[in-house]
Order: sequence, then structure tokens, then C-alpha cells
Amino acid sequence: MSILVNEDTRLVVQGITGREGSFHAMRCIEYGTKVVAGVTPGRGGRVFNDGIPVFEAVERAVKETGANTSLLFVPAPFAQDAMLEAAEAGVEVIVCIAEGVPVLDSARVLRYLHSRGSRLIGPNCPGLISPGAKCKVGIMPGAIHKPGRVGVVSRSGTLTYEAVSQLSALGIGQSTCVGIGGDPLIGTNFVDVLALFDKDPETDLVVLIGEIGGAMEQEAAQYIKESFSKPVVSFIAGATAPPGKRMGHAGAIITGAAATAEAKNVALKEAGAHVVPSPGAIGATVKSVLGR
Amino acid sequence: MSILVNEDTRLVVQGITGREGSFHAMRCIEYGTKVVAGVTPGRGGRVFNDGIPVFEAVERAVKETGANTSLLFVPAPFAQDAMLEAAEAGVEVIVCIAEGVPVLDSARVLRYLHSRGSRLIGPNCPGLISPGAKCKVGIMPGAIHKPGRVGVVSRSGTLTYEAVSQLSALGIGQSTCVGIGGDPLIGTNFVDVLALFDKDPETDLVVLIGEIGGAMEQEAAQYIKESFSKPVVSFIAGATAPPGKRMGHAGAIITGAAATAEAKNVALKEAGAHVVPSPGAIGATVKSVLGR
Amino acid sequence: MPRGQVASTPSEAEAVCRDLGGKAVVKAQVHAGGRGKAGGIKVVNSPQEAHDFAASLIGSRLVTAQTGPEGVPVQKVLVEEPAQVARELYLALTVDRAFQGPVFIASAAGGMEIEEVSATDPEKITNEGVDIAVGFQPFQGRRVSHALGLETYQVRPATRIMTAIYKLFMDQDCSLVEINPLIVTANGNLVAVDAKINLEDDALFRHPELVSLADPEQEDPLEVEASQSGISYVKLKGTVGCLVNGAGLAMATMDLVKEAGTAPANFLDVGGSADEDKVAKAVNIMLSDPSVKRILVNIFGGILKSDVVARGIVKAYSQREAKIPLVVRMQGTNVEEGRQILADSGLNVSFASTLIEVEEKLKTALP
Amino acid sequence: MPRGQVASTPSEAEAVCRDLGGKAVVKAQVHAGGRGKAGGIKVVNSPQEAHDFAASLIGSRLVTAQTGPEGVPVQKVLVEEPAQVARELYLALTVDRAFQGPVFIASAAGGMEIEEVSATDPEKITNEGVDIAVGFQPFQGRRVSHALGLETYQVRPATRIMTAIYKLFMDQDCSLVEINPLIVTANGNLVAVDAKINLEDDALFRHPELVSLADPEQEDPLEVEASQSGISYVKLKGTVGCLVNGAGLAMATMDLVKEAGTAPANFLDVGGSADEDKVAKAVNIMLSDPSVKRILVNIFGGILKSDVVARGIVKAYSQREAKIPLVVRMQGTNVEEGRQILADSGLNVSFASTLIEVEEKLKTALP
Repeated sequence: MSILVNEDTRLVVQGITGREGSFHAMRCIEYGTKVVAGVTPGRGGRVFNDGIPVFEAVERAVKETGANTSLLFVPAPFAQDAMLEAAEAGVEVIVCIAEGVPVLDSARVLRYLHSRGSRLIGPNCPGLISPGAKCKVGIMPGAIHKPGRVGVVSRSGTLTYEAVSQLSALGIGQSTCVGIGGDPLIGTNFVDVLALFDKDPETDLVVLIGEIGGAMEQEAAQYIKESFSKPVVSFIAGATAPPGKRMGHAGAIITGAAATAEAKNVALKEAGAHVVPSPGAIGATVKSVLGR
Repeated sequence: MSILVNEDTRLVVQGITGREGSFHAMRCIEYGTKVVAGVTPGRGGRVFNDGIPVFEAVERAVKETGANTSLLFVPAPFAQDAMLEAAEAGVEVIVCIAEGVPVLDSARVLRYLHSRGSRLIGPNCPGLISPGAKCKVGIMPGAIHKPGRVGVVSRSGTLTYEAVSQLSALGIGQSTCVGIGGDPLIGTNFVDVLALFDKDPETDLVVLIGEIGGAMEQEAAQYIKESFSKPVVSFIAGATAPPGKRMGHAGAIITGAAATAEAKNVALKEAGAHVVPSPGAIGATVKSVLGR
Repeated sequence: MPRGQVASTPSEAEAVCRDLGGKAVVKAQVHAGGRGKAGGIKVVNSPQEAHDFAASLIGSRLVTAQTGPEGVPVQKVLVEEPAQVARELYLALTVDRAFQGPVFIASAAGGMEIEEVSATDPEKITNEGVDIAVGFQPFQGRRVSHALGLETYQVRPATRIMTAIYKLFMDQDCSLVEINPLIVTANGNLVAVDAKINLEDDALFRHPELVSLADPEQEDPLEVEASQSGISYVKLKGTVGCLVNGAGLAMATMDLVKEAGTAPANFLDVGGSADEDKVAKAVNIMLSDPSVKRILVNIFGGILKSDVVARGIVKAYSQREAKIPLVVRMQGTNVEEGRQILADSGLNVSFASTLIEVEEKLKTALP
Repeated sequence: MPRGQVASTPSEAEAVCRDLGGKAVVKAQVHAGGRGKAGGIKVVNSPQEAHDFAASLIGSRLVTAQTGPEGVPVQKVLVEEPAQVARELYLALTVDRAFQGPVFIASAAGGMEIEEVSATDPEKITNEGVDIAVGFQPFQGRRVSHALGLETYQVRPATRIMTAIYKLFMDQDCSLVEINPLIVTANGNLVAVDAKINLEDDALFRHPELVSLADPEQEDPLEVEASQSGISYVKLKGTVGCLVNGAGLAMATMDLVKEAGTAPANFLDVGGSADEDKVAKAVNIMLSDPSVKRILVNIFGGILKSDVVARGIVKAYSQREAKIPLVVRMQGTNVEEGRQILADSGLNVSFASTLIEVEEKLKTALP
């Protein structure tokens, strides 16, 4: 098993005819993902990669192909529209890759999702992958992953690839890797993903990769302490970041004491997580915790 | 028993220090309603009728007096604010008397209530009364009512009083009378109230008083046909109203075939309701249906 | 929008038509839909023709499906350049009761009344509800555009029009924004030929700048007078004037009059908090209507006291020295006092206690 | 808002002060909070004093808690009438992560930095979240007003201020609107003395008219240059320049540099879709920083190919004839080709395969 994406995932790619969309749709197909449809307004009726129908609207894609998951390659200014379109069409998992979505657009989308059944991953995230199910819904390099029993959840993209490749190099496979995104407002947070991993019988341990900004890691620590039953290995990026300066991600900015890496590490340690001090040691720490 | 308001109703009156608010708060108290608090911004700290505390905010009234129902005497321009304040404070039943609430204000309030537990009655309604529980939350003349086992639900004010007095004159008492309001957008519709009456063991029959405009009576007919287990006596006002003209109530306007009294009567008859042709015969029809 | 100008005289219309190159569309400027059908719009092929058509309109009354039989006065015409029309579409935004929010209504059958299309070809109508929590979205614009059969390159301008309509609707508290027809020109452009905007009366307090735009001349003078006194009044075609408190009871009273074999002369809700003067005003309005032969008073008093109603009636009758007979049914507070006042007034009053009695009185005393 | 005017010269400031009656508050006009504490605001009691204080500010650089150590240049001052202050309040609107929407932050401790109040007296701060589905409501204005200890007659003006802030925030896509202090004058009026508005960069595409208001002079020139090329760059105080793809990995790389016993000279995320020129630009920016003694390249290639990165590095180095040594770790696509290009370039490069190796290389090769 795995969480969020698996063998039953039927993917529609929004923006499939664009440069980025078509490139990554191909990589997902190559990895084994069931890409059943594409959507590009104005390009409905085309066929992608010799067999995947392109629709004008997500609604049609869902009706005609049974798509249940959407991967958005839509520029940030149009992401609100595309996310709402997917949610309104009843897509269950919506993955928004775009960086630079205006925060009030995200606020509107999240407000809309309150009363809907859809789950949003992102924005500003690499997506998610379940190697055992050969299902990749995102932009991560598929080859570094390995099927296995460690869950990964992270606010970052390349830092997650780094962690995954450390794991794979040590022969430790992953159940699902979820990039939740680097924006201040995101659809799915650490606690949401931890709760899913907790119930997943095929996940033994979770690697949690946080960063400066906000207090989401403290909420995760609280949850780990009170309700989470599996070991957690954590790394928080940005111990050397100065206060008040945005470190790339819109969400990575120290605006108060809780937002520092130090405060987050303290909370996680106190909750029983295995806190990794240096990013090079994530894999080794997991190996040692699993070995116990 | 009764529906929506009963012995457990703890009423807060919003706008209690105004002319209308204080007049009707007194009438409710005289009838037996447990009026536990008043709210008038800027008048917090006063005492109404020798013992009822007046608060600045509904939130305080709920916290300090356990109010669970609110009756609003707030002018239409301020009704949106007052309704949202009550909903946010966790009031379970919110009754808005005001006529002339802008329809987009009602739309906003209803959108807000989607994701909340509060129920709105009105706007533009006389409120509701459960004579057996000595609980009146509205502006209807209490004296015409009589405890009993007939439920009344109506879009109108005085026409409901007319129907109730016909019933009482024949010795037929009421379980609860609900005025749902004459606006095009209202918080609680016929189907909502019918569903509550269906489950109420102390209601034997329901009098439904509709009028021209919209298709709410047809929805009620559909529900009666499919799910409602008790006899219904119905009267639809406005058989002689011309199309395209607003008959007093913002919602009473014939804008299409479904909005006519005739279409509504046909639907109700077809659903098995006892359709009363003349408003003078409501009481007599109920008596004859009950007598069978 | 096409180029054009408003003209108040036939010669102005002629001049504008000449400026536009000699061909134009001349439209009566009135607050009512259905102008085209009623002969209020004409394509003219010369300035002279513009002059003549304007002359036939200005100063006349235009009767459309949406006006009363008296019609509305035409004081100005709009002279516009004609468009080469490929298709006519219908696009409107209104608040939908079932959806509980703003809903776009679109149809490829433009130029027709939407009610008519709805009755004959309901499948030709698309409804698109907008969630006010997030506002109108471009994907909805695409969906409506496709339903209207627009081409890909027309989707963006169509969406822009809908976005603008939505913003106008929400910002100005409209009850209706309607573009009919929205034409697709021969070269594929979208042009709003005729637009109608209804403001919501209840929200006018938020838009004091718009209140002055109301044009009372376009409405029935008795209705305007009533509305200024806070009385809901609608003129009807019968002979029995009805004075009632409450809109539902007022409609039911009209129905009762019909059941009695005659017909109501009006809908009239005097409201729950009326005083003597307001009642007198209401009676006065009915007495000014020459078709009123009898007056039926049906008051279910709660807040409104019967003696107040009675005094108001007597006041209006004595001011006008009116003789028209009354059927009076009052229930509630101070009924005896009210009856006494009327009995002592010398007016021709017959009393009833129940609606059944009212019906009988109306039957027996047909004028 | 108090009366006042912007002045670009000391004598202009003197004249404005005279117009205001001889007493005024002179404020440095810079894009940074914390001006008051940093000596950028002064109450002056004569036009001469206004002249002298303006002279000391204009042309100087102001260093506040929110600027870098270099500060920001002052080119203008604002000269305003002084208010009789009874109380100083704090009021701001920002997007809260946990609430997932706009939240008002209010405190009776105005004039202070909110972070400071939050650390010492958190109970003095009120948060009021706004549901964007319905917008800011008057009852929320009353609640905040009460929390601020305002009198009943001040609730309405305070609510009006909050309503205006909310509208500004939503209409202009702000990330922060802050009034600090919001003063209560001796006669009970509310006056916004100092306001700060931050626009959200990501939403500027919706507000082209606001883009021109940005004042690059107020920012670090290298950061401006990077930002114009789509590179995320933040200048830091160490000596190891860091070229990384991805913000998280870039922060982790900085942390690694620290673990190795030295310090990063910058945060730099070149992005996932960089080409040769963008990489060269990024390297160039680091080479222009005199404190950079070494450069660490840490690229986890997915879309970004190692050979492209290598060519970009070589290009920048050869343009500048730079000699600064490099530690290079590249993983992903075309790694061998990339290493070969660097190995053939003649640059002083040491390669690492893992982060552990990077750490070792940094330790053994301290400058």
C-alpha cells in the first residue's frame, strides 16, 4: 500500500500541451503512472502521446476517463482557476506544482475546499510518488526512488531528492514521498500526511523535512507526541538563515521565535523525533533507527 | 414535543434596546419564552426588564447566559453583520425578522452557514412559536395560538395568523408554527421544516402556506410525494397575481411557469396534499382531514 | 459597444445618423425589455429615415411585454452604427433562489425573451452558478462560451465580458444584468447591443449615487405615490379595492375576491406598523382609482390596531367626500372600538368576522 | 491622516513646518519599519529645527532593525503636524498561515515592534481572522475595538479604518498593511501616524500600475540584480558562496557549510529550469561579492543538467578571469559530462559525490 497515489490513481494533467506539462507528463508515463487524460483550454480534441485524449475542461476529462487525480502545470497567475476547476469537477487529489501563486489565491482555493471533498497538495511543490505502485504524480526524478517502507514528507523539492537518494543508496526504499510545498498557505500539511502514514500498514518510519517559517513543524511535533505511532526522523533546513529575509520559498522566512530551525528542532526532539543535525546524515540516521 | 424552539430554548434578542426589539422582547417574555440576554452594541452593561443582561456582543451573551437561539430586531442594512455575528458565536437557531435585507447579503450569510452548524429562519419572516412549550420566538400575536398537534409552515406573516386563528377557532391546536419568510433567499425552506415535522411524534398533520414565486412549493411537493409520512393541507396565495409584478414580498413574483399558484397547486395535489382553493377554508379542510 | 449617441429630437437623430455614415439602428430609450418586438428598434438606411422613425417614437408611449397596457413614454432615442450580425446570443446574471447565489444564464437564442426560450427550448439554456466565496472563475467563462458555441479565440473576450458583468453585479448590488442580444459580428467580434441593468431596491442604501438614476416617469404614478409612502401597491384590472396588512394575506384576499366572483382592483399591503395617516394614504390611493367600485378591508391586527385603521379610513373618505361602499373585516387588537368608529362614521360599511363571511358579503353585494 | 507634505530639501522642510504653524513631526521617507527607533522620526518645535533635522537625514543612510547593516538611503522627508497623543495603538492585517486567510493583529501597545510585544506580552495582542467568503464584518470591528479598550464613540471610526484596510489589502493583494502607531488623540480622534504597506510580489502581475512604485534603491544591489534574472539570492556574512538549485537544498547547503566550521556568503537558488546564462549570472553575482573566498556548487539535477551548470560556471569564471576555488557536487543528469567540462577548464575544482564528502572537502580546504 501507499498513501494518496497508488495503482488506482487515474491522472489528468492540466496544461499537458505546454512545454513543462508535456515533458513531465511523459516522465510520469515512463515511470508507470496511469495518465488517462490531459486538459488544455483551446486544445480540446488533440491526442497526447498517441493515445491520451486532451480535453477542453477537467469536467469532461473526469466524465470520459474517470480521472481522479490531477497534476497541474499551469502558470501561477492561472493556478487558482485551474485548482478550482479540478475541485469543482470532483477530482480527489489535486497537485499544484506552480511556484508564485498569490497567497490570496491560495486562500480562496482553500476556503472553497473547506466544503468540498478534494485534497490539494501544494502549491509550490514537487508532487508525490509511490514507488511500489509505480505511480509518480510530480516532477521528481523517478530513478532515485526505490520501493520500500519509509514515508517521506517535505516542504522542499531538491532537498527531498537529496534525502531520498541517501535512503536509496543505503538500500532503504520508500512507500510514498510527499512534497507538501514551500508556500505559506498549502492544501495539505505535515499533520495531514502523518495521519495518513500512521494508518498505512506498509509504512514503518517517516522522514519529515521541514524548514524555517511558520509553526507547522511544531504542530507536527504536537501530533507526533500525542497520536503518532511510528518513528520519525526529521531535518529542518535553515539553521543559518537570518531573520526577516525570505529564503527562496515564499514560506521560508523567520518572522518570530517559533519560525526558527532551532525552535522546530527543540519541539521535534521533545516529541521523540530523531532530529538530524546535518543534511548529509538523513539516510544514515534512518538506517540506524530502523536497525534498532 | 415541537420543532426548533421548545422548553430548552434560551433566547438572546439582538437589538433589544430598540423600539421594536424591546416591544417584542416583552411580548415573548409574557408568552413564556426564556429570554436570557439582549445584545445592543454600545449598550452593553444595561439591564432589560429588571433582570435580563444586555451585552455588547453575541459571543458574550452566549458565553455568559448559554443562549442557543437568537431573535434579530436589526434594521435590514445591518442584518448581515448581526446574522454572521450570531452564527460565529455558535447560536443554533437564528431568526431574522427584518424585511429588505439585500439579497446578496443573504447569499453571503447562507454561504457562510454552509460550513457551520447554525440554522437561519428568515429573513423577512414572523419567526416561530411552539404553543405547548410556551415558547414564542417572533412577532406573531401569541394569543391566537393553541397547543396542539398541527404543524404550520408558511412564507407569509399575517396569512399564517389567519390560518392559525381558523385552526384555533375550530379547537385545533398547533405543535409549532414556522414562518420561513417571504424573501427569495431564505435560510430554511419548506423541505427543511417538513423533514423536522416528519420526525416530530407530536405533529400529526402539516399546514403548508405557499405563495407565487420560485419553485420551493414544487420541491416540497416532491419531498411530500417521496418521503413525507403525514397528511398535508396546503394553500398557495397569489392565484390572481399578474406575472412580472412583485407582490409585496421580494420573493413573490411570477417569473416563469413554475412560479404561478396554479403550477404549485398542481404539483401539491399530485403529491397527495389537500389543496385548499379559498383562504377561508384552511381550518375547515384541516378539520375534515383530521376527522377521517 | 457600438458607436452611437442619444438624441432627444428627430433632427438630432438625423444628424447622428449622418455622422455614422448614413446607416444606423434607432432604439427607443425606455426602461423595459422587449423593445425590439414592440417596434421600438429599427434599422434605418438614411438620415431621413432616422428622422422619421425618431419622430414616430419621441413623445409616444411604447407598450412592450414588460410594461403595463399603458406602456411607457419615449423621450429619447439611441442612434447607433449597425453591426453585421452573424449570431445573436443571450447572456444575463441574476440571483437564483435554488442556487442561493448569482447564476449566469446564457443561450444561443439571443434576441428572444429568455422566458420564451425557457418554455420552448429549455435545453438551449445554460446556467452557471458562481460561488461568491471565490468569485467568477475563467473556467466557468470557458464552459459558458462552449455552451454558446463560441470559437476558441472568442472565449477570452467572452470571459472578459462575464467577469465584468460579475464585478458590476456584485459591486453595485444588481438584481439583473442582461445583455440581449450579445451579437457575434460577421468578423467574429462580440458586441453587446442591448443591455439592461436592474438594481436591487433593498441595497440602494449602499449606492446613494445610483438613486438619482431612477426614472419615476417610467412607472405607474399611483404605484410611485404608494411606494414613496412605504405602501406596497400594484394596480390590477378589477373593481374591488383591497386594503390589507401583510403581503401573503393581501394576495390571499385578492384570491378571495376572485372566488366571490368579482376581481381585485389592486394588491395593497399597508404594512404592520402603519399609523392613521398611512392607512388614510392607502385608502386615498384606492379612491383615486376610477375603476374601484367597492373597498374591502382585511386587517389581521397584531401590532396594527383596528381603531387606527378605522380612523384612517374615515379620514380619507371624509377628505374626498367618498361614497364607495366598504366591506370590513378586522381581527385582533381593539376590534370593537374600530367597528364602532366605522359604524358611527355614516359610511356605507358592512362588517364581516371571518373570510367566509367576507366572501358571502362580496357575493351578496355585487355592485 | 494628519496634514503634511513631503520635502526633498532642508529648506522645503523648513517652509512646510512654518506653514504648519511652527511645530511638526519630521519623518525619513524610507521603505522600512522601525524608523522611529532608528532616529528617523523627530518632533521639532521650530522651522529651523525642521531644517536642521531634515539636513541631517537627507542624503544619509538610515539603518533600522529591518534594513541590512548598510541601511537605506534617505532622499525625502515627510513633515506633518504633530498630534496630541493620548494613546498609541498597533493595527495590522496580514495573511496567517494557520488561519489560512487574512488576520487582523491589534495591540494596545502601539509604537513598539509587534514581535517584541508578542515575545513579552502576548496577551496584549488580539487576532481577528476574516472569512474571505463574506469579508470583514462590523461585529469584528467592534470586537477588536473593545480589545483595544476604545470608547463606544470610537468603535465606528475604528471599524471604518479596519474596513478600509481590509478593502485595500484584498484589492491590491497586499502581504501586510500596518498602522503603527494608530494614535488616539487627546480629544479622542483616531489618527494613523505611520503606515506601511507591503505588496505581494507574486500578485504584482495583477497590479501593473503598482510595479513602478517599487524603489530598487532601497534594496541590496546584488539582490536586485539577482531578482531581475529570476534568481533567489540573499547576501549573508560568511565567505563560502553557495550555488544551489532549490530553496530547501540551498538552506540545507548553508547549514552544511556551517557544520563544516565556516559560514555561507549567501543563499542562492538558481531554480529548476536555469540555462547556461542564468547559471553564469548566478556565479557572476557571487564573484562580484568581495567577501566570497570559495564557491560551493550543490546541484541535484532533475531538469537542470550538470553539463549546463558546468558550462555556466566556466563562462562566468572566464569572463572575470576569476581564480576562486570551487567545491562541486552535482548529482543527476549528465554528471560525467559536467565533471569533464570543469576538469578540462583549468579552474581550481575539487569534486564531491555526497554531502558528507562536501563537508569533508570544506573542512580540509579552509581558506
